Amino acid sequence: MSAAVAFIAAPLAAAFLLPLLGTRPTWGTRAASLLTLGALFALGAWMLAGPVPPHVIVLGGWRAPFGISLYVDASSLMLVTLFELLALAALWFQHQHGQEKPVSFDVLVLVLMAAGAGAVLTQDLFNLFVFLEIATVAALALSAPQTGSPRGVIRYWLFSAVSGAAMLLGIAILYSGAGTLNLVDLGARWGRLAEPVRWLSGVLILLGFLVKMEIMPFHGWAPATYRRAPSSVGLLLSGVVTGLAAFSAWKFFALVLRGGTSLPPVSGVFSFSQALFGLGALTLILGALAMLAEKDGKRLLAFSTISQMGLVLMALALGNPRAVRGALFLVFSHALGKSLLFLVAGIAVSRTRRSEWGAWRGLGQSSRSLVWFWFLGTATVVGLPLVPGFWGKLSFVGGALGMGMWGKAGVALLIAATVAESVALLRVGHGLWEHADLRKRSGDVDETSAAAGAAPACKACAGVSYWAGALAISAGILWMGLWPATFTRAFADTAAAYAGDQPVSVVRTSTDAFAPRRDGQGQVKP
Amino acid sequence: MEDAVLFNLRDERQSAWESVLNYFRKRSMWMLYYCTGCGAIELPPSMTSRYDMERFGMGPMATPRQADLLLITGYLSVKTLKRVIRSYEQMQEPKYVVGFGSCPINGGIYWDAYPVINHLELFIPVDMSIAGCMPRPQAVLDAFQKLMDEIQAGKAVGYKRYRKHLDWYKRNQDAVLARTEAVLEPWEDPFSDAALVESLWNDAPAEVKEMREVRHDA
Amino acid sequence: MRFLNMLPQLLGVSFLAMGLGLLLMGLGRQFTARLQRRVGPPFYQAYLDVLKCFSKTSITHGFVMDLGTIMSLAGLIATAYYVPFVQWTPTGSGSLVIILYLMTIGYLGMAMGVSASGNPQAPLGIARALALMFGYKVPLVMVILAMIVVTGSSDLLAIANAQQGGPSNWFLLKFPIGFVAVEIAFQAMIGERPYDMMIAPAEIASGPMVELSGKYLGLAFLLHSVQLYVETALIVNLFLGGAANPATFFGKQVLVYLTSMAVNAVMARYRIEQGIAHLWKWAGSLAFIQLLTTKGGF
Amino acid sequence: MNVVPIVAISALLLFGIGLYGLWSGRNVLRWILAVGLMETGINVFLVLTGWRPGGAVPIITGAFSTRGPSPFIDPVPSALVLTSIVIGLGTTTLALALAVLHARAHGDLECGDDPENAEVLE
Amino acid sequence: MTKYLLPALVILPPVLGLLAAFLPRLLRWLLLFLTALATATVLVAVRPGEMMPFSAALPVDALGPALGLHLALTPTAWFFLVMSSLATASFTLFSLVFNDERHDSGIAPLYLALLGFGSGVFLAADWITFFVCWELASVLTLIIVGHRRGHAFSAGLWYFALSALGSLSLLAGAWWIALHNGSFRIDDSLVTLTGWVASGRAAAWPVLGLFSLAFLTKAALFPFHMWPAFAHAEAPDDFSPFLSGVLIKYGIYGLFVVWVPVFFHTPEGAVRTISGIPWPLYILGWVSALTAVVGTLMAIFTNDAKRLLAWSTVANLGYIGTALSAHSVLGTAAALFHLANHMVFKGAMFTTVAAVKWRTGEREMHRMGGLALRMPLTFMTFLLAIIAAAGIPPMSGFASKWMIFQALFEKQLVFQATALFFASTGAFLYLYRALHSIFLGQLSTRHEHVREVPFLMALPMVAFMLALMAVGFAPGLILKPVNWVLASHGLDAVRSNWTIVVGATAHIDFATLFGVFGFAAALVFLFFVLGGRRTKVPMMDNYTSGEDPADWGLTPERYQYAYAFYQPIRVLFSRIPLGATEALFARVARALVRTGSLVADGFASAAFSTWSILLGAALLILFGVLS
Repeated sequence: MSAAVAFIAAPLAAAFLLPLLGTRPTWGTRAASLLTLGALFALGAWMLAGPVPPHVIVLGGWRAPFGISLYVDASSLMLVTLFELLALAALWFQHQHGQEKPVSFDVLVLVLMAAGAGAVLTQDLFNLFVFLEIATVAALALSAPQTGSPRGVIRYWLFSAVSGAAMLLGIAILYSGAGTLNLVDLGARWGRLAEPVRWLSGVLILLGFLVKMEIMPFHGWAPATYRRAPSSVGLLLSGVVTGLAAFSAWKFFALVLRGGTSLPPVSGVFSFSQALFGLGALTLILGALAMLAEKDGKRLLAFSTISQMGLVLMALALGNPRAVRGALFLVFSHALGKSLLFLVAGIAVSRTRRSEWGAWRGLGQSSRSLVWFWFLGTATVVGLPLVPGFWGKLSFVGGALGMGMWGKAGVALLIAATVAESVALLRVGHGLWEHADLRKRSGDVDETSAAAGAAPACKACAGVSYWAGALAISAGILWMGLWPATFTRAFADTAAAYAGDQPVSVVRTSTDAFAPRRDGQGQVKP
Repeated sequence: MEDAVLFNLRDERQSAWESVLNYFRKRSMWMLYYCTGCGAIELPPSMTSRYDMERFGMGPMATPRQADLLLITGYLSVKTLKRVIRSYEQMQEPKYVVGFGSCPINGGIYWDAYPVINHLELFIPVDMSIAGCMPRPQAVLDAFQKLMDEIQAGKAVGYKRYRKHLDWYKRNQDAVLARTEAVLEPWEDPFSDAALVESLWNDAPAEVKEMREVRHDA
Repeated sequence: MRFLNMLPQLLGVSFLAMGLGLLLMGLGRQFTARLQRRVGPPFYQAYLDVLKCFSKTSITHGFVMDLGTIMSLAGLIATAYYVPFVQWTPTGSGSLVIILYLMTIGYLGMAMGVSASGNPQAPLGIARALALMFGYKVPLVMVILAMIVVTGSSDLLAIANAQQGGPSNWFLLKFPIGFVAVEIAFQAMIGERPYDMMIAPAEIASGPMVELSGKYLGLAFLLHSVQLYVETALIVNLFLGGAANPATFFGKQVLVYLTSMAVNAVMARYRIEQGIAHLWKWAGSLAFIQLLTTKGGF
Repeated sequence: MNVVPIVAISALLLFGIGLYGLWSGRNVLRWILAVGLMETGINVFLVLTGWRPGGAVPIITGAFSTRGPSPFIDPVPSALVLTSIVIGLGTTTLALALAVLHARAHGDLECGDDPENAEVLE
Repeated sequence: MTKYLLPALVILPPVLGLLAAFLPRLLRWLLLFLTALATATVLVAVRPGEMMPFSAALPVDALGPALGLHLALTPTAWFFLVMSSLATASFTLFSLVFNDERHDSGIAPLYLALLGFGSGVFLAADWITFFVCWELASVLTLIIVGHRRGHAFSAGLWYFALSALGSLSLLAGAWWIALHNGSFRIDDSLVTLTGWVASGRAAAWPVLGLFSLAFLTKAALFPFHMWPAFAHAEAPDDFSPFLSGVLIKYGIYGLFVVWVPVFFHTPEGAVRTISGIPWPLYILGWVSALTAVVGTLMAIFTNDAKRLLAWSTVANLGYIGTALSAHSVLGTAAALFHLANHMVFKGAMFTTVAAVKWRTGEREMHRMGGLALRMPLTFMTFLLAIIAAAGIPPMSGFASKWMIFQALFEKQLVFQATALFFASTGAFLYLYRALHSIFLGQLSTRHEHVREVPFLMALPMVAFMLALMAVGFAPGLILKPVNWVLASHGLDAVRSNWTIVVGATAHIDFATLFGVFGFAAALVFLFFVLGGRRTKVPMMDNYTSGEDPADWGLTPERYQYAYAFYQPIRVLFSRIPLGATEALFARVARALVRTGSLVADGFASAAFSTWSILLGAALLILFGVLS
């Protein structure tokens, strides 16, 4: 039993215990939830500080394929630790700047964390489905607005319910054909399955992932949901929910669909990966274009997430080791960068009560940090050099160019989308920075913008506590950008392990868990 | 054909160098014609094939900066006088003024018209006047020939006179130019009063007076 | 040292250029007068004019005006040092690029000097002159390029040498279309009708020269005379095979100049954009055809 | 009598009715019911996958051999169905709560476009 | 010690920039100037061969082959660095005074960082270092240009968008090669690329295209020629010289580094030739010639001094590109030479315009005039600079233009030469117009009390003047280093000594040229002195058809012809769509935004969300069936 189980167990336990402290938020409940997350973050950091040999945890004494097993390696630990960091930042931000939320908010965040860690670590398809559903339920409940229209969230529910149903159906079909739910095992049997089973189950399960990853045309819920949800939830949605969906989708591609994940050269044969690549490309470019036209700041960020996830999907669909490494990098950099952007957007919204970015004009004049953090987030998301996104895109370009015409077209789209995205984001950043003309004329320096009648006098803005989350995330960005070596090694190892062509491979490590059965007694030990 | 009437100043001594330069000056006279009146009509025939002024090196110039010779081709009103003075002052020395016809001399047929200046030489020095109404091209050319002789002889020195007696000229000019200010009241024309003109002449410097006497003699 | 040896020659060419240029001007006026059935001024009239101008007092509107006026004539005289006179230049070089660009400094000096006068008519005229220059430079250069293609040299001395040995070797016969183009351009270069819109005395009071008086005007006259010398010599060297002796050379120059004066005498003035369009349309397309046929492709 | 086609067709019907329900209107309650029907259809199908002719209830009471065909129906789908029902319950409850929110915000259950230019709270 | 010189050149300035952010205003700018000066001093002192390359690998092999900081001082880099650092030192000295309390733009820290990344672009030995420096320089430029008003920002954004487009293409091109030869090193990839071109491999052309896109956008060649007009014009006034003088040359540097080895070292016949030069170069030649023409025409029509200079920069890059495309030793040398000259004269022009704006606050040319009387030194600098810019002897610009024409004559590229002559004549038009409108004519009453710039600001101007004259007298000053660069690429040297340059169809002794012009000037001065007495008259004492200007309420501002200066030419070109590319880009941008809003709004509608489930499911099933 590894300490990694704590990432699933501890937040769940905390979530169930937290309401015992009372349903009204007090400093006690806040401290408890923050401490839990902090402890988990510290645990992750501590584990990462030493070497993390890939290993399998067998839960409940049931060996795979009957029991549920968790696969732990450096990348998955990093991702889980990142989730804890984001959750910390989100909760901290909500406590600092947001409306007062009931304790259930903290509880839901903890549940989301547990589900996220579970989805990242698990090696069981149905378990993955369950964790995804739990994450979705938590995210749904989190994003429901206390006041105002819940239409976006209802659409979110609708999409996730239908896709969840489809995924379940797919799992059922797959199970009926393969007779197992362990991902490694499924992968071993995938090639022997009947053709209809393969495509039907593949399509239905992918539908589940695509909705969570906000891939077009399944992204319809995202903009409205992001707009209405508090920014801390937007942060969690784009950082954690899409991140875990992308990671688990990749697990499914790499382990189960292995044959179909790598784009073959164009030969008239249509494969899943080509379809997904196409969808990803569509998402990438249309998302970026939508950003150009978007007037609403939070919806802009939603489209940015959509566009980024399109890129991640493209990279995953390519299946080329470089592209996959790039995808993992992009998941990290996107989570970090987008969180920073959401933090800034959240402060802007809390000051102006408007989500149109035009209304945020001039906010940066009273607190420059807004602009700097926005700029850093933008750089991270669009991948300027020396921030993580750059390494991701660098790797992606290398991977894609090796994949024939598809890859080259993808690179061209990436270039176009990057330009559009950077223009859209920089424009908002400049809006924040710009002197609002109105104020300039009246000479009133404290007034931040026309809409900001109720803006607080921002003397405390410079305080560290005010920006604690953003500072932590920035530190992460700088570390990852300036010294990507740590991450690269982990990602490369993981990608190689999942590809199964390296000494350390998921298949081998996981099949260690099958050892008793392999030994050939033919007897299953209870 | 009417005779050109010549007015002279006292002879002035000139150096040999000056007389060499005067040769060039007389052989290359560039005109600025101030087409105030009917005299302008006499210039085209003087310039074109029939009389061909250019054979003496004379030619029209566009601006006073470039010109040597200012032609006042007809009557002058109070308004145009102002322009003439400005143009004259913008010309570079040596410069000469030629009055065409009777009007610059004594007002001609307009002598009693309220805005007309009757005596040009009260305001700028006139080196040569061509009497007649209007003088024909032959007279004009004759006058130019005479002016050339004067230049060569160093006698056409109106510009020196102007510089020397600037105060007097300016006073006269001011007296009349004051009338270019807009007035709504009916006003007395100072120059219709012969006594006033006479008083101006009385204050004139000796050289200028002498020039007037020469004219009266003629 | 070499430069010091060159000085007397430079001095000689300076006066030669001014002298011949002024003579050309005088002859041109005389010629025009004869065309108009007038007696006209004597052939030495231009000398008289210049000397008179220098004998007069003058006004200046500041040091820029002085500087520009000096620069303009200096530029043109320096150009004359590069234009072959009877297969010889004092500098030993007849680089066409130098000639084309050194002439420009003359125009720049003129333009600068007169604009510094503060009279808006002057820059107005300069703007017209420059616009016209835009028009004639292109055809001229295209024809020159055709010659460079043929002779393989951008040195005017070499080009003139290539035409030695009688009129049959003249580039006039080799580049007849180009010659017409250059003749049209030449008309504009020396600012004669129908391309005299930059002076336009009745319209913009002689444009650039509006504020020039006395010696400034004299220098402008000299500028024009050297310009005439340089430009006619250019055409003589380009098309008429240069010459073996000064008299023939000058004779050809006179011929070129009088041709253009004849056109001047019978034409009316274009408007500016008409002028440029005309130059591009006619001279330009002729020169283009010449260049295309010479080079045989792009 | 072979029950497989009957069950399979009913599962498909349930799923189809659900899909039609989604497509045919935009009432939130209708959507909730439709999704419920779809999930039920899937659950039925899931149970069907574990079924095998003559299979016994998978409760081990004595010794058996793993060699040869298994005497039991597959127990895993049943476990999955249980989990799926629980999840379905959770999401349906949540959806009902959202429906209440919708009714509060708009006064009805017709889920149209998200209103623009509204004040947004953190 | 010297081992760390190269990384110090790249890394130290950004670090100092970070430091400068916490310093008071004057110290910031002083630090900037001192850094620039130190860089220039160091670079002038070293010779290319003396410096060992530097490399520090980043242990991220999984991301790409041998990533890290790789720097090398090649002769080409040395040439570009020396020229640009000398120019930069002058610009920053100017900035030091320019940024007084009233005019402080606050960009010194960013400027400092930019110096470092700029050096990095030249020093980079691998494409990733190159890309990183290039991209960071673009970002810094975006911030510097666009940090103030909305208008300036959109200018910066134009710049950044084009630059990002180009630099990402560069990255793709570098990867394309690296996937084959496993190296990001510039020299390795060029060897590979040359091999591809030589062996007629089809991939060579897209790769070359990707590289070139980056450089062409940066160098503002057609059809990317519109950004300088926005960016250079809207940049802080004291930054524009750097932007126009130095930054835009990165594109030429890249073009030089990639194209020269590729096309000079492929065997005869490997590449299809047109008119005796490889077709890509031939196309580049026409593109550049077109750039020169369009830039010139746009400059003629503009009324904004900085915009005019920006368009002039575009035109000059057209000359450089044309020279480079002549595919000859002479042409290559001419390109480098003109580039160095352009740095100086355009720097001088932007500097003087900045000085004028510093004193008067005006940028629109028709609102100025007559300033030569108040700012004579500035005027002289501008005058010499425009003489050089118009390619008029005896200033430096003529030497390089002459070489460009010689290169074109050599290859008989006569139509390109015609286009350049056209542009060059046009250059004279707009330069005179700037000179006249700013410095000549009537002095506006608003500028009665304008004074000459202070000493420290005048210092760089004097330096520019000296440089312009020195190079005009002795082109060898630049041509000697140029020959080192050529030698490093295995090319012959241009035959020249200090003052004599031998071209293809003629040779010129520039000292003689300088001398005869001086002699002629002396002679004319003698005439001038001998002529009659002259008197100075006030500016308003003018020929006004005898009218007294005061009577008509004519003020000096109104008695100035500077607006719509070349209206006839404008009329002439009214039917030629000069702004077409600009309009096209704008239309594309609008179309993109419209598509974007379609996407954004379309998916926002409620109807779509239920539909998209069905649609998406159908889509996926289709994929599944197909697979």
